[in-house]
Amino acid sequence: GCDEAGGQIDNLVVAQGSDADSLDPHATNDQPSSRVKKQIYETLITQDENMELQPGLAESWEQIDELTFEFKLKEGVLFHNGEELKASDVEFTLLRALESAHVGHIVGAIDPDGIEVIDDYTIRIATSEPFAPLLAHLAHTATSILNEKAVTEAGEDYFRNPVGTGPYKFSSWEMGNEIELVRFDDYHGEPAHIPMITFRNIQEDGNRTIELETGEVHIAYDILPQDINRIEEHENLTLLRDLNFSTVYLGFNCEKEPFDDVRVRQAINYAIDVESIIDAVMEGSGEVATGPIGPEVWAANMDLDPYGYDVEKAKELLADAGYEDGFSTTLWTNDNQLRQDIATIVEEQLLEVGIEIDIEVLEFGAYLEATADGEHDMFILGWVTVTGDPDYGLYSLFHSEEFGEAGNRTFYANDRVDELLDKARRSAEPDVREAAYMEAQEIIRDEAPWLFLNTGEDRTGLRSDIRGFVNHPAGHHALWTVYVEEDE
Amino acid sequence: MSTQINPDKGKTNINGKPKKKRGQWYEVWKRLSKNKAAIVGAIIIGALIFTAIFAPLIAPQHYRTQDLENRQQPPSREHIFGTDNFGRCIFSRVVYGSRISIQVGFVAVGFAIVVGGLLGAISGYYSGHVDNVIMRLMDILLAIPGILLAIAIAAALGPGLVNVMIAVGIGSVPRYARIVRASVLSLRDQEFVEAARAVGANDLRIIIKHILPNCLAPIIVQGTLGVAEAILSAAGLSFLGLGIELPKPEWGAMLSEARHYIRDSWHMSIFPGLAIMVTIFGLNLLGDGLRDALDPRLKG
Amino acid sequence: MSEKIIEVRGLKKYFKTNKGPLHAVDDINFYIKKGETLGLVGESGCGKSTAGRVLLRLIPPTEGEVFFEGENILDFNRRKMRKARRDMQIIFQDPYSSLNPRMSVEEVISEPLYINKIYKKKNEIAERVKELMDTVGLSQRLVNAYPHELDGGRRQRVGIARALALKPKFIVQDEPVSSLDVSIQAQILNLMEDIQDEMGLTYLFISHDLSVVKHVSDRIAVMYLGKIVELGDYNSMFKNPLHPYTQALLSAIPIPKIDVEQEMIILEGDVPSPVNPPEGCRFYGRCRHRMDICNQKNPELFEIEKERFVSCHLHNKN
Amino acid sequence: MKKNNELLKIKNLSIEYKTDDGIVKAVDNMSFDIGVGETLGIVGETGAGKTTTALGIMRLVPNPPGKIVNGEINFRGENLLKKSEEDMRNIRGNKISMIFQDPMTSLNPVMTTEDQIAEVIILHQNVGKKEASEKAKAMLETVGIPAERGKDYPHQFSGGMRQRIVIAIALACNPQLLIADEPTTALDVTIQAQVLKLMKNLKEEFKTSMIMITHDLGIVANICDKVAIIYTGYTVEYATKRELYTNPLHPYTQGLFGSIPSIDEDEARLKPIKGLMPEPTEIPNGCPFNPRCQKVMPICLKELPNRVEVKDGHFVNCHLYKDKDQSMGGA
Amino acid sequence: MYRYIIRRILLLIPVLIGVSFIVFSLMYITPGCPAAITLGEQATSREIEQLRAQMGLNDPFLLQYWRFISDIIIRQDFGRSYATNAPVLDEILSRFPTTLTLAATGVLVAVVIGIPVGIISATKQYSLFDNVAMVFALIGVSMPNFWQGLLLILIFAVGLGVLPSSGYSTPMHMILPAITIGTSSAAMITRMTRSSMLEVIKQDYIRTARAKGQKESVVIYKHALKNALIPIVTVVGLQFGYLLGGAVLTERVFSINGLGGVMIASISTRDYPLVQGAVLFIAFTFCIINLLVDILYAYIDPRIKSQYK
Ligand SMILES: Nc1ncnc2c1ncn2[C@@H]1O[C@H](COP(=O)(O)OP(=O)(O)OP(=O)(O)O)[C@@H](O)[C@H]1O
Ligand SMILES: Nc1ncnc2c1ncn2[C@@H]1O[C@H](COP(=O)(O)OP(=O)(O)OP(=O)(O)O)[C@@H](O)[C@H]1O
Ligand SMILES: [Mg+2]
Ligand SMILES: [Mg+2]
Repeated sequence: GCDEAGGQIDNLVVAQGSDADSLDPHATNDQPSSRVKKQIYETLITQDENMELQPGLAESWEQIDELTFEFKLKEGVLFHNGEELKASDVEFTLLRALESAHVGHIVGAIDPDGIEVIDDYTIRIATSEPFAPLLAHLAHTATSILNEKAVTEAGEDYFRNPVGTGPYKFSSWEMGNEIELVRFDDYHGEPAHIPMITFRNIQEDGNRTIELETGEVHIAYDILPQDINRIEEHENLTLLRDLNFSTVYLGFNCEKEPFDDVRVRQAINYAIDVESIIDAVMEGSGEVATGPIGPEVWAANMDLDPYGYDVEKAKELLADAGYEDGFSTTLWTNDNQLRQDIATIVEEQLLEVGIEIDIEVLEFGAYLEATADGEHDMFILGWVTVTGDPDYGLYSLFHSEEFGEAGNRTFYANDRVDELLDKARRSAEPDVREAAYMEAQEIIRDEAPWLFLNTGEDRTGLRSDIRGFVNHPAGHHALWTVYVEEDE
Repeated sequence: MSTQINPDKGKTNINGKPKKKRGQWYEVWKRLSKNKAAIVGAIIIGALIFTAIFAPLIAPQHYRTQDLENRQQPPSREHIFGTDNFGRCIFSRVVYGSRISIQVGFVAVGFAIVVGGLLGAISGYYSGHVDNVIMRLMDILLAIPGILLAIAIAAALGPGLVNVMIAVGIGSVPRYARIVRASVLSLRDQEFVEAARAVGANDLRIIIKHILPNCLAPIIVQGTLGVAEAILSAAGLSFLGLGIELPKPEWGAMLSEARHYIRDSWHMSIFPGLAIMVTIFGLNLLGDGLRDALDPRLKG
Repeated sequence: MSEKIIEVRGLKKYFKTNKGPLHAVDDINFYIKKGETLGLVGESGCGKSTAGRVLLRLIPPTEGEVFFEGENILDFNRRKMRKARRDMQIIFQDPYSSLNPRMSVEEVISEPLYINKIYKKKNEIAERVKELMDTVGLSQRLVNAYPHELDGGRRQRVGIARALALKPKFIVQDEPVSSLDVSIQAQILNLMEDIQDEMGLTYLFISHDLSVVKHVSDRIAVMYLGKIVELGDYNSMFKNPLHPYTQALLSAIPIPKIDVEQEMIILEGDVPSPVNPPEGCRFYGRCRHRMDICNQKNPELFEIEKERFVSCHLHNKN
Repeated sequence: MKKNNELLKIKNLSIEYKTDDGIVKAVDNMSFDIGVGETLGIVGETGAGKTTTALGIMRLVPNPPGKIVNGEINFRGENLLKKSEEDMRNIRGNKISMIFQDPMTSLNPVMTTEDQIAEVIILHQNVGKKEASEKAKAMLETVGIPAERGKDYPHQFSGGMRQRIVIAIALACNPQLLIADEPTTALDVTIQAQVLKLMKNLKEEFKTSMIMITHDLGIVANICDKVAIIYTGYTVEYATKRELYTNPLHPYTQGLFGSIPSIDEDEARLKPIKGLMPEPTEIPNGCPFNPRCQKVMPICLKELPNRVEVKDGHFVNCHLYKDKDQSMGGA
Repeated sequence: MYRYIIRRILLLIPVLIGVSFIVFSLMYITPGCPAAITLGEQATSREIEQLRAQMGLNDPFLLQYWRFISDIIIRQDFGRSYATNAPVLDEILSRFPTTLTLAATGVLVAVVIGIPVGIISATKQYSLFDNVAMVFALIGVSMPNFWQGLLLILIFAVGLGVLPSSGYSTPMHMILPAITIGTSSAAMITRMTRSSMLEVIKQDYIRTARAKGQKESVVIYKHALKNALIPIVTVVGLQFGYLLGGAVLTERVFSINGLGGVMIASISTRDYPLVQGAVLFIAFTFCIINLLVDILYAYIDPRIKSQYK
């Protein structure tokens, strides 16, 4: 219950749209799991809401050479099982992460032989080649530090016996339904305010709002755009809206006719009124995207010119490309309501310039396979730059070595872009990197392998008396700072 | 044969002319037409079919025409069922939706009847090992819950009208196989089948001419009710997001979409919901009526 | 008159059941002479219908031979059998289930003609149907009627017309009147008699009603639990029944007359199950005259006097 | 036939069914009476209204579609049609019992036979459960079924045994009137003989009056004292057994006798009644038998003949005997 | 009887193997690689390949199937979910109580309403009560479950605010889903009870009971009902089996995380072991319910009992 008039509550109920898959940071990398793991585990480095790097379990760090960083660990940090955090745990964690198929890519740059424990509280980590985003990657929940003993003891069942150093420790899990965490009293930092957290799985988006209204939950994640007004106008509720790292885009299969012609891609960019789509589908939530990465991501190019809605120009370009009578093609999406809605409007708007579209809605699994294999023509997808570093948001999506499954499902290839992305990845100089990314984004905008749709936002609904909650752009929000305002 | 007794001399209603050839179906029709509920059902279904055929004439606009300026408008003179989240006319979409529901219902059931009927007929007529194998197969199919089977099949084949129809159809194959098998088993030993064999009819003729026509009654009844179920299942699949191609107006998909708007725009979910309900209602009425008409034993 | 048109030797039909083989017909032997009627009586379930069906090869026998005009029809191939069927027809007990409810009178009667391609032209078939309907006393206006529009008597006439369509020589009549009312029953019996005289047909007449059997038959066979227990000329059988079962059967029929002193022989118990029947005489359990030997050995059917057969140890002098 | 020990007297009983095709007059103006210890045979072909008559006496005609439209059923001087349902329940199974046509379907398949017999005993006799089941077992023995089989279910018995169980139920409370609706039609002759013998014995033992419904004139000859011949719900002849068998008057009765093959004589040909029973909803005007009657007269097409007492206790409904009515009545 | 039950249980084995084979094949031919899906949109091909090899997905179809089925048969091990790595059985069993209570309450509601209404309707055929009940029953059958659920939420959770709309923690939470599920079941049971009773009431043995002088109520509830029970029990069993298999849509509408939901989720994530496990479990419960129904038949009807040899 949460109708206790003011005062502290003893159980914070948080609703999200899906249950966690696993509480082993190396077993999965899905949002619902990360949101729970965030409370249990800590990383060497953290990023605050502004994506500034802050000390985590590592008190300090320094770059030793082009490839190597040295980290100094905080002393006296206890795991939930009573063990003290040692550098060996960090080594163990990173090696284990490297083995993992699920999160391997996040630590992929690290050279397994380059991890060196200097003493109990000092560790060096080297990459196999220069990798500028390493620190950002080490702030990702996937690199949460585990306790070697706990992992070995639990074996296969570690995923539901997680042991971290975070402010909350795992208590119980009713699979598919809810997870309970309790405050860790030996936490090395500022202890959490609320003694217990319950993560409830409420699948139906609308129901989360209803439950928030009826007071069954205190915090509800991923509020439907349709419910924005309702919550904002509700006297007992607050809605937090903040842009996040996600971008939704409409991609063209650049290897297939007619999308191998840049004019066709540009024409479609002109032919679609993105703003109206965002309004209709998302009630105007988020922002119309102007480039491949959103403003929250570092080095996002905010000066790109939007194409704008210009049917005449679109027709011209099509005529230029030899399609004055338009053509028929397909638009692929998976069974995600948002994407389907976008497709519905795109279809209608493209009719205007003579392009007839069949919408192919595939089930997620089939969709991933088909788009990876290049069976598609146009498609709608999204991307989250989880690390907040542009490398993550550009490299695998536009580099010609990352075709298909790896992320580049448009099969877009541009030598200059490849070169720029490689350079930025290697360089340790933020200025050099920024310049490279800016140019790459410009080329991508002009060559239009994507039609940029929108930058997503996190919408979290709160009971009004909940304080201390901040949306984190990566989507997993800290809960130990949350408290309930005393009634005056 | 001078002493021949002609029983027809005693008949009071002799009119000399040969009777019109009106088979059992005429009787069925006569009985059906006396059943008010069944007539209501028939009218509903008739109206539905009419709507489906003349959808372009009935619907004020095309089902996909959008008007993003006028989204989620409540019912008005212009759009009597209001508009949806794309500003499309819900009435038009409901009208066009009848086409899909009818197609799904009839094709899925048709598929199930053909496949199930064939399996059932073979199973019943030949019995023995063939029967055993087929019926165990049906048991297996039955043991997999229908909607889950449909989901799995839809996932395997991909969404789309045809696949939905197959998915829904396969799930009800065992039912028809069982019905037909039971009928065939009971008919196989009827004396008229034996009589046909006695005058030299072969298996094929016996199955086609003597057995199948007599299985028709339970199949028709089950079929009518099955169409209702198929429409519901298809709507359920759409509700789960495994339905029909966009932007086709399947009622279940409309409902599914409308549920996000249910609190502000009740009309978006009421009308497709009512359309489903009325259709199923009509089919059930008709099916019940047919059952009574086809099986005079059941008459009150 | 003395030529055997049908001869059955060692005919057996066992049905498979869960509890074991069901001896529906168990080693029966008899013959029927051209132009005569052999009556086959027995209680429900004793195997009369099965005998009739196996005889026509509508179901395959377990063992035995059936000679039709000297040839064993059980050896016939498909084509030959089809031809033989024209000569051997059947009329069923139940006029309700023996007509396909979805076929009109005309379709029913013309089906044999159509299947056997007797006529080339449609109107020839129609002519013949007309003729047959006249023969069995059905009004022409019923050509398009469906069975449910007809009463039992008329239905049975349709069945008879169908059997006659191919101009058979031999007809098995499986209780053709037992589901009809007495007044209709009499009409049908007369009709069959007329047809027999006219066409020189041979009948196997199956019934459980002894008075009917007696009325129509020249010779009578009495069956009990898959076996023929007594067979002979109707007169001598009725005057002097030999088998205790026949005696009981005869005595049990209530006579519709007053002032006849009728002493019914009441048999104990019911007919035993044909699944795993007893080793010895099958009538043993209910017999008034049972002897030790009856329980051990099944009596053979033997000719006690000319054309008079009985299977009972009481009469077996050897 | 006018005896004082009259048990049941039926006067002008008419019962109708409402069907889709019209009104079926299943029983039309029927009258007869039964004395104590007497057995009346009701003979008629399918659909003649035999079962309906019996149900009428029990007041069990299914309503709808059936309805008793007219008449009186006087049982020991009281009109059953005026009794409350409650009173009727006390009579059914107690003073008047009925045996139904088909032994295969008239027993409840999910109750043991013993329970089914005990049920009627508990209902009408002031006894406990235990005693009732003892009595039920005794009843089973009476009809020749070993008492220990009382725990068995109907399907475990043969047809003849089931019919005997039905008889046991009917006789359990020693009724004054037993209505047997074709109790042996579904049975084989040898079994029929068993059942008939049993009924005869029981009748004598318990002094029960009986209505024996049948279409078999042989059974009537065997067991009845009086006979009513009915045709399409309409009594055509009503007489003592002797009268009827020695001097059948109505052309229909004569036709019936002509239709049955005889077991002890050789007849060359049967002499059946021509034609068929009319549809129940299309009974012809005048005498219902007129289309099939050999001796049909113009008046038969128009007027329904009244009941005529041709001889003492020999009634016939036929225009042929109109004149004799006067002459004989005068005699 | 015991032999019959044992035979039926043995017969389960081939049926379940058949089920697993069909499901396995279906999943196999379904496009979408489990490795790619578990890793999500943002995985690299190297990772996918690595995981695919780990999962043994590169092996031939029959080998994969054999590995799966032999694990079950030999080691009673249903494997671990691809997505969560939890033992499949745990995943299923943790959701089963929810589904079971939901189905049981739904069916209970349905039986408590359906059978009495059906009986009264049958005994008073064509009366006002009968007509009204039948119209309601028809509406109940015709109303799509998910729509009804939405309407109920709209009215009771949102409009009146008296009941919670989702989740499954207290009896209060159960009310709306149980009503939603119960309505169509109740409607079906009502209809079946009515027609079955109508059929039975016409039987000769009912006439016999009346001829004994038995009270009408006893005739109906003692003689008729037990005979009418077979088809009713069949429907109840079917409904129960169906609901255990997952009243998927109702669960979805009320955000109840039951068996049906996990089944659907696992299909879309190509979580083969979980799909297999869930389907097998559902099929197994379905067969067991069928068996229970058949045993119940024997209990109701001695004729059926005597066939069970
Ligand atoms: N197809 C069959 N399968 C198994 N048993 C059968 C089959 N047909 C008949 N029987 C059994 O064979 C026995 C003889 O049956 P049949 O029909 O020949 O008897 P019937 O003398 O004609 O009896 P009725 O007078 O009742 O017609 C019976 O016990 C019957 O149950
Ligand atoms: N429930 C009913 N509804 C309508 N008509 C009925 C009903 N019961 C009987 N009849 C009709 O009433 C007439 C008399 O039927 P009844 O059953 O009394 O005849 P019956 O002499 O007993 O015949 P059977 O020898 O076949 O038993 C028949 O025409 C029959 O069709
Ligand atoms: Mg027979
Ligand atoms: Mg009757």
